[in-house]
Amino acid sequence: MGAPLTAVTTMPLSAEGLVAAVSSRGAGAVASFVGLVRDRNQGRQVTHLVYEAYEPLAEKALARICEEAAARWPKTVLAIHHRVGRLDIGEASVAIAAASPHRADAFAACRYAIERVKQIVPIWKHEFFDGGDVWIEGATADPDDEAARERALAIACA
Amino acid sequence: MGAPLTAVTTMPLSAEGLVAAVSSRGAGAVASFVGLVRDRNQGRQVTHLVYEAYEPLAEKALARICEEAAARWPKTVLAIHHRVGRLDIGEASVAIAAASPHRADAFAACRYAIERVKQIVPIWKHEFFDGGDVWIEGATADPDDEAARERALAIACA
Amino acid sequence: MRVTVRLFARLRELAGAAEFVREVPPGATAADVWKGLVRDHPALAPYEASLSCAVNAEYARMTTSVADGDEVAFLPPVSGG
Amino acid sequence: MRVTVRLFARLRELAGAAEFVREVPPGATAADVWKGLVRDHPALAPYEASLSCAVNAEYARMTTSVADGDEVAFLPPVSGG
Repeated sequence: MGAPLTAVTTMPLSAEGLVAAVSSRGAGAVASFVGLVRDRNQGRQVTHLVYEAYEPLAEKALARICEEAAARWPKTVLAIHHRVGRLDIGEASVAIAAASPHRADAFAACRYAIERVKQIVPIWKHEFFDGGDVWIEGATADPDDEAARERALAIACA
Repeated sequence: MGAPLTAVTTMPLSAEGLVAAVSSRGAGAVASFVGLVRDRNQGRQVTHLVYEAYEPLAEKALARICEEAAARWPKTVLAIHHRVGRLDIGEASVAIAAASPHRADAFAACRYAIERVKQIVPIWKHEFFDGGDVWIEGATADPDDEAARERALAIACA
Repeated sequence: MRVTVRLFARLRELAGAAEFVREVPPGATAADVWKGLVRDHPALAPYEASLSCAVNAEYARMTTSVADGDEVAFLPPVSGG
Repeated sequence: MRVTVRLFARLRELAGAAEFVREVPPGATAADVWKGLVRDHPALAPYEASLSCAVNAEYARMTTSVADGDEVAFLPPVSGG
């Protein structure tokens, strides 16, 4: 154990730590996901990223995603850590782990979590590239948007 | 880097090592999977497992799965390590990592790999439980069985 | 009454500050707070269609009423992950 | 000619050994090797329907011919993962 199940942190992320945090004697499968900073995005040569968060709300949004997953996959334990601050190429921006008695649920919960992170967690990516910088803007965050939630579930459970 | 992309080993497995082995500057997503020894199986109280392999063929089968994945997801790098020998409850029997520019391919390749491991890798699980032991027998291994491969692809790409 | 407005990411840059204390009439909604802000910082206007808001670090609707001392946050589309 | 037979998991236990050196006629197939083995170890017979085989550590068909010195492995259904 050790690592909390959710965190917004300036510290480097560890997939191993999350895997350990969700594992238990009844868990036969742990699916995990790590998002890494890529050196290219839409034709731009990226130098680094800076992630900004509305931290208290981001923490609550991560906890909400874990609750949503627990309701859908009751025997699955989910952990999500998101990093903020400056990240260089190859560093992990998000790490997710889902442990379950069976692998289908572990994969589904893990995939669901990353889709929901992108939908409802108040974190913003400021991309710095050769020649400029740009704020990446994805989804209008609305946790009560059931259509968005259904899309995440459909991707996860396909 | 460091860790080879495929291995059949008596040493403890590390998800972190595999994630590092597949990651590159162009990889934005790493999906990984760890199979753990559960304390219960079909109502039996499991004490430990012993995995046996036909090692030279198991190594080739793991390499074949990586080639299949590379053909289907050309920008995705896959690594698969399988442990053999005695494993106690909670220990990892298999670890898989798939890195890709995009998360859909990383998840698909990772899921494909575990399904194929269960289909075609000559490794056997000897389960020891309270009151006895049993050899687990799953799939008749046939790498040329296209129907089995299609099933693995269907699960991975759903 | 007074509320503390918090802005993030591009909104913060366009308005030139992460935090504002603003005077609003009793019974004001989050939408009223936003409209007042846009009057002073017209560059924010294009975000109206894609905005989220939160009151006291809980997601809220633009129709939510605010109270004296509340923290009202306006959030451009998110891009975590 | 002689081939080395390798058995794994439950097959190994039923036959009482992991490895046998067996004499087979020229032109023998993996299936012929298996049949000879089952004659000496009838407990193996139920596995015929679910068996895989490998020759020299490559998957093969039961119809594959074997040569002097080959390693012929018979594999019960696998259960890795």
